[in-house]
Amino acid sequence: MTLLTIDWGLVIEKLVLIAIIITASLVIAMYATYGERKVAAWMQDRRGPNRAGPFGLLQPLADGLKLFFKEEIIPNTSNKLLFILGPSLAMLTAMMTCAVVPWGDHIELFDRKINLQIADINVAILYIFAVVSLGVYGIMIGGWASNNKFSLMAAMRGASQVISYELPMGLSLIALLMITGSLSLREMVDTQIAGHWNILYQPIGFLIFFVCALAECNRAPFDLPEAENELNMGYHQEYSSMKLGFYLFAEYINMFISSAIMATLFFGGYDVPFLDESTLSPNIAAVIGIAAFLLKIFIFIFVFMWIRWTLPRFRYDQLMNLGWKGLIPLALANLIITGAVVLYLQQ
Amino acid sequence: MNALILSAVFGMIMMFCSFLLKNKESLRHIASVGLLLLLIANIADSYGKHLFAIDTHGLLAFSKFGYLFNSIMLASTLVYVLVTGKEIEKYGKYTAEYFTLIFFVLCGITMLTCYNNLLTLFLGVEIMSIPLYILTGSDKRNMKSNEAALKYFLMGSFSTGLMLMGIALTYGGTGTFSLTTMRLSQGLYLNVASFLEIIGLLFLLVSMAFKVSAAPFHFWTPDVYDGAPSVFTSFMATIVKAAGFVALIRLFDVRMEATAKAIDWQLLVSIMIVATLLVGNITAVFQQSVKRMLAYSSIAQAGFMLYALMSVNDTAHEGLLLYAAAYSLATIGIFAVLVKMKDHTFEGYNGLGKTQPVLAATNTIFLLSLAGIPLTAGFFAKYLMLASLVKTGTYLWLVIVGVIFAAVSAYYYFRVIQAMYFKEGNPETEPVTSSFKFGLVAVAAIIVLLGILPTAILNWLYF
Amino acid sequence: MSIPYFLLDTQATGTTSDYLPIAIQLIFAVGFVATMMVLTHMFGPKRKTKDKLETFASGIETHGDARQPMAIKYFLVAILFVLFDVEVIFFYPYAVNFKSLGWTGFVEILLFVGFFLVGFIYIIKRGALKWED
Amino acid sequence: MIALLLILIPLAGGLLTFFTKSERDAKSLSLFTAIITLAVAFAGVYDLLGVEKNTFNTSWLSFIGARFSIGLDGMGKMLCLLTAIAFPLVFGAVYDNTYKKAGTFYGLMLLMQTGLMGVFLATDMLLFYFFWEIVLIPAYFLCSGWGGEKRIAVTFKFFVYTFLGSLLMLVGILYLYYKNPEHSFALQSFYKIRLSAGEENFAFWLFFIAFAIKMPIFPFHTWQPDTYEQAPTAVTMILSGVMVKMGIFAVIRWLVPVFPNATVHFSSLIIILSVTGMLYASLIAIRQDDLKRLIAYSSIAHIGLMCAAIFSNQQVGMQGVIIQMFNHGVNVIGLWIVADAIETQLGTRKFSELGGLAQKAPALAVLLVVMALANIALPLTNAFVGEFMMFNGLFRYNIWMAAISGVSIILAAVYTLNMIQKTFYGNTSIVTDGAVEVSNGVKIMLVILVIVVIVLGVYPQPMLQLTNDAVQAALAGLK
Amino acid sequence: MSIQYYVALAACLFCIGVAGVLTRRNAIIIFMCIELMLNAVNLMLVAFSKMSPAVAAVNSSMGAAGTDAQLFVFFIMVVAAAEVSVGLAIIVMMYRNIHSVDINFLNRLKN
Repeated sequence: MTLLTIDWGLVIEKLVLIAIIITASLVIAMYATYGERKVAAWMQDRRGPNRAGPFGLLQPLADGLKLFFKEEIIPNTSNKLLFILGPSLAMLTAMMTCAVVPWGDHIELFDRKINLQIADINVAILYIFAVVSLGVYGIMIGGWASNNKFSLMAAMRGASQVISYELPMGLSLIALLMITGSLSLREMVDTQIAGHWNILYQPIGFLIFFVCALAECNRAPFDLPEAENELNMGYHQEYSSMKLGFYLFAEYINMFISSAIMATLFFGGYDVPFLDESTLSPNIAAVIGIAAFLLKIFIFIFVFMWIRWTLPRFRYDQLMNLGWKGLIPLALANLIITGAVVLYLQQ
Repeated sequence: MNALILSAVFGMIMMFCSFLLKNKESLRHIASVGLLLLLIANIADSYGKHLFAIDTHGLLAFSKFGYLFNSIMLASTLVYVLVTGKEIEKYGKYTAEYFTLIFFVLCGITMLTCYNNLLTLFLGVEIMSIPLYILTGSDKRNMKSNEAALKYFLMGSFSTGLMLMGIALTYGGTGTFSLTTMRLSQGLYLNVASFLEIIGLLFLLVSMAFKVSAAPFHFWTPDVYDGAPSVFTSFMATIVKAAGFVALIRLFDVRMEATAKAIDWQLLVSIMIVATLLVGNITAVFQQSVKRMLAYSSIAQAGFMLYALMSVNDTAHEGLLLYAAAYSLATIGIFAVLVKMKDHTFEGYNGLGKTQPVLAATNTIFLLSLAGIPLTAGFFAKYLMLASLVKTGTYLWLVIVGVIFAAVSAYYYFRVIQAMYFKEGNPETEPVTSSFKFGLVAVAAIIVLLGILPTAILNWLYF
Repeated sequence: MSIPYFLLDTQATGTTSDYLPIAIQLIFAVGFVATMMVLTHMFGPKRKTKDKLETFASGIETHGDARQPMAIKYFLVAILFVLFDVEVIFFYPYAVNFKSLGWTGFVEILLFVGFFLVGFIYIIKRGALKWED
Repeated sequence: MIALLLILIPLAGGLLTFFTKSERDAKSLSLFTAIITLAVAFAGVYDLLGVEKNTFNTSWLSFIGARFSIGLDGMGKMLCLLTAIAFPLVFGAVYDNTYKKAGTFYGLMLLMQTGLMGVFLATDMLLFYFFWEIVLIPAYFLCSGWGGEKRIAVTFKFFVYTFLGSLLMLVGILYLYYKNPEHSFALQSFYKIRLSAGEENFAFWLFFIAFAIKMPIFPFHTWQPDTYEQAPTAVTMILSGVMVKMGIFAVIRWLVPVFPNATVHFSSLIIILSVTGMLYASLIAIRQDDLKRLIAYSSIAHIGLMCAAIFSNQQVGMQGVIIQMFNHGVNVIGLWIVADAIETQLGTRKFSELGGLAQKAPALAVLLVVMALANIALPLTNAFVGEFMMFNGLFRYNIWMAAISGVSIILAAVYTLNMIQKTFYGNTSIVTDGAVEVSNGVKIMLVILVIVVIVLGVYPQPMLQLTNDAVQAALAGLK
Repeated sequence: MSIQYYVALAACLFCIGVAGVLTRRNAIIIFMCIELMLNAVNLMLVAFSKMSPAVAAVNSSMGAAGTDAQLFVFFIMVVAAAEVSVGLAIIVMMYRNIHSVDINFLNRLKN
């Protein structure tokens, strides 16, 4: 049995890594909610949360605890099993995506070379797509299980939106893949470290990807599934307690992860420009890399929030038209042009 | 290759015609012209004039047999559209789409006649089947059509699953999808891998038996043929079914001999033949509706086409070609008359000989052809099928079983003739135009011509 | 007939070990979610009333079951997604091998894009994506 | 050339007749065609244009190996002549009858003649099969379309019987074809096939069942009385006068020479069947109350004798059969003409309702008596020659069989005379009270027949010469 | 891991699918079972393409690429997608007419 001959050191190493990364992403997601409110307040010239702790820094913790200890209500007419499954699935998929993101180069500890990536698989991009597409089940199951017309409506909208934007998202990456020739995120970062950031080659691809990422996370201006003034609260309106918490949390984790992916794909990942990492010791280089990576991520998260509090919400038909009739042809055109140009230059 | 690509292209053209043209009549004309061009292109192909030079990497292998079969199928479809095209316009507003789907079905068929790889076999079967599911359900408001579509779809995709399993196992056993490579490599590990391959081939046989509705995998056929709009049943029961047999015989060509040491294909097929003939003929005898009778008769006819698989030789190939032509043309003709009838029971035909002599006369020729009476194409078709088996010198009892059932089949075919000519009645028909009559007469003439001088047409197509 | 092939052991396996961390993470995530669910269930107060357990409809009475046929549009979008997504999948192997395939591959992918567009234009023309009605 | 004409003339005439509008046109056109055919047939039979004109051979189905080859030989000449004579006679006899859709009726009749001619002319097995089946289709439509009340079911029975039989024959043909080293369907090539005993016995039955159904031989005869009764008389005349001869003809031409050993092997069985059939049919005929059924059963009896005589494998018997084929055709047509004349006039065929016709229609009575006597093969009638020779052959084969079949002759005399007595003599019934003499047309036809009957009865020599070579060919394999 | 685990798993999935198709009466569930069958085949094909000795032998002797089965899987996915779209459309159409997806309703056709 191959399982018995396993390298247990590796397992422990990975376990630690996973624990760290997941905890980190949970914490970041928590503070993203704080950040969101602060940014909103800043944009609207308010103060935002400032009571709990210094600058209200303990606010997300308080929110979390409140949700945790709230009464949990499962409506009578709902489907109990699916009602619980929905948010669990949403959370699960959110937590699974980060497995293939390279957070930094390797560090050397206890004579081990530790890759700062949970799983370096050669089809990382496909893996991300696979897991992200599962996210739609969380929405759909939750909305359907609630047996509430608003929830169901919101879930249908959400599902349609998510799957519609998955197409241009997939297409936009193809042009990128044509340049890098690999589906592995690690290799992609390596090429960017050696050469230039992909954003220079693929500005349109990035734009499409970014728009789609917004839509995938159900962020404004594409937050149709949660449009309060049309649908009360959205697909999770029957939820309470930690189940609601999971849905909300998943959204912020998704935001974090998509920022990370964008940074990886288009902005060099943990690459620090104009810095030759090979002159530094690996551990220091790794720390600098992680810091750079997190910085890029935070910038993206900020952009997400910025957009949310700046742009009005799309109408549903506008949303669908943008996705199908705007982004898909654009992505295709991008693909063809990129291909032609690359081949021409190659000659 | 010409036909394969052009049929897809014409399909797309038809697709967009639905926006450009609102006139249903002109859609039909475009489709007819398209089919004619397709036919010409295919004949040109068989004369060595290839419009497309594409390296298929051994996925497709073109042969005279394939071309000829394509020609026959395309010609039959042309005839079908010319004779019954008008009826297609009755089901909803998506006339152009129906023609599109028909073109796509043809694309699948042309692929089935030249596949040389299990991948192309699978694709051909699916390209052929999926549009048919839609066509079956095209009468959206009709419950029967809905249910037929669902049943056909479930059965069809189930058989697809079986087929894929068969392909996977064959692949595991032989290490390749390519029929050519299989043939070349069979000596290498036949002794070891044959087990997987044989299970795989069995799965393939079963799934194709579903497609061609050979017993005991026929049970969906009557319901589906009955429920589908008659005009599409006509297409399904003829051209599509014949294509299934071509696909099968191509497979048997390559693999039967190679695996014959391990499994007695002939025995298997012979059981299938007997079951198919038995079920098809005996049940057809008890039907009250002509349409249902035709459904069962199509099962029975499938039984005859299976003879080609018993004896994979030249005569079987020729016979299958002729059978496909004879059976398709005759059935298309019968359905063309059927859709004009208000009452689809046998009684509904009473006295047709008086009120619509042309319809009745041509219908008689079609029925005689199906029954395999000399002077019609059906005779040579049956003749060659039986001859191919006699040629092998084995399973002679099966030939006798075949002719006994051929005699039984005369019973239900002649019931229609009796109703038309010898019973009193005043059948109600939809208005019949003279061009429709002309079409029927032309089809009947082809059938008789094929029945007297089959070589005249076949040679012309062939050489 | 000798032993069927699939009972024999085989050549070197693929890169299954690469996926092991993912499995660990999955276990981890499932454990986390389940624990949280159980804990919150245990800690939360349980004072259920009839009103609480009813579905929420902004304060008015709820009318019937929510599981009624929805607009066909959503369904259509789902189906179209499935179709086009599968077409998109085909780009991936091409994209990875794009440079080695050269111009021939490019022409072929142009054809493929052509087919893609034919279907795409068709559904737009047919009004499958019309939401403004 | 002649041979081709014999097929083409009725075919063309038949197709033309389909499109005639009026009944008169149809009748005259068909009669005209039939007479032309007769003239051509005479030319062929007496080799007026030279022997080489009697055959025709061209390529037909190259991929199967069948050729369109036809030819007039001795036995063929005789039966072609019978066919050619029968049709004008029938057309003449029913000239006064009216048929709905006359064009179709006469057209189908002529097509049937085409098929019959083809069967008797074909020297290629597949072509033979073709014509064999082609005869069936017009016959089916004629009987179903213009027959009696129960026509549909009865005709269908007839059709399925014969169709099944011929399909079995088709299997046999295929079997022989692939056993034939020359891979040809030609008659001469078939004669050369040598099969093992098992193969021969197997294939023999495939053919024999087809022929036995057509003849018909007990126990394959059940379609026959019903069909004869229900079919329109004009068709019945052809069916019994000419069509059943197809079976006997085929046995002599295609069965006996191709399967000599099987013929010998099964001869006793078949003779027993035939003789049983004869007795059975004769006994039933005695019990009949219906004129048509009586003639039908008598026909079965006669055919049984012919079949038995063939399988006695004696030259004299065989020759007798060939002559008797012609003679029986002539006689039975005569009987049918009488039966039809009675039925059209009186509307009934039941003996119980008839009687005393001799007073009302003396000419008819005389003619019928002559025909009836010919039917029981009285000396000086044509049938005597044939029956005598057949009995001779049978006697040489097995004395007991001959004796038993001799009984059927006596029975034939019983029912025939009984029929004459009940119809023509005795008191007139309500039905026959108003009877009058038959039309001149019928009379002329009957007179012609009677002349033929007597001439051939007195001077059968030309017939015997004509058939000699056929018998030699048939028996060649046996020795 | 050796190939028999994959093959056995695929065979199990396939059998579950077949059993489901044959015993269940809900059209959607039947449909899902069919999809299960297809995916079982996908699994089997991929396993064979990587690990079947026959495949290896052909590849070494014929110089063919060993990825053909993986390619095949792509095509199966495409076809499955096409079938899904058509099949669901048919099921929806039927649901709209008879408000049920129970295939026992289909027996109506027999009469």
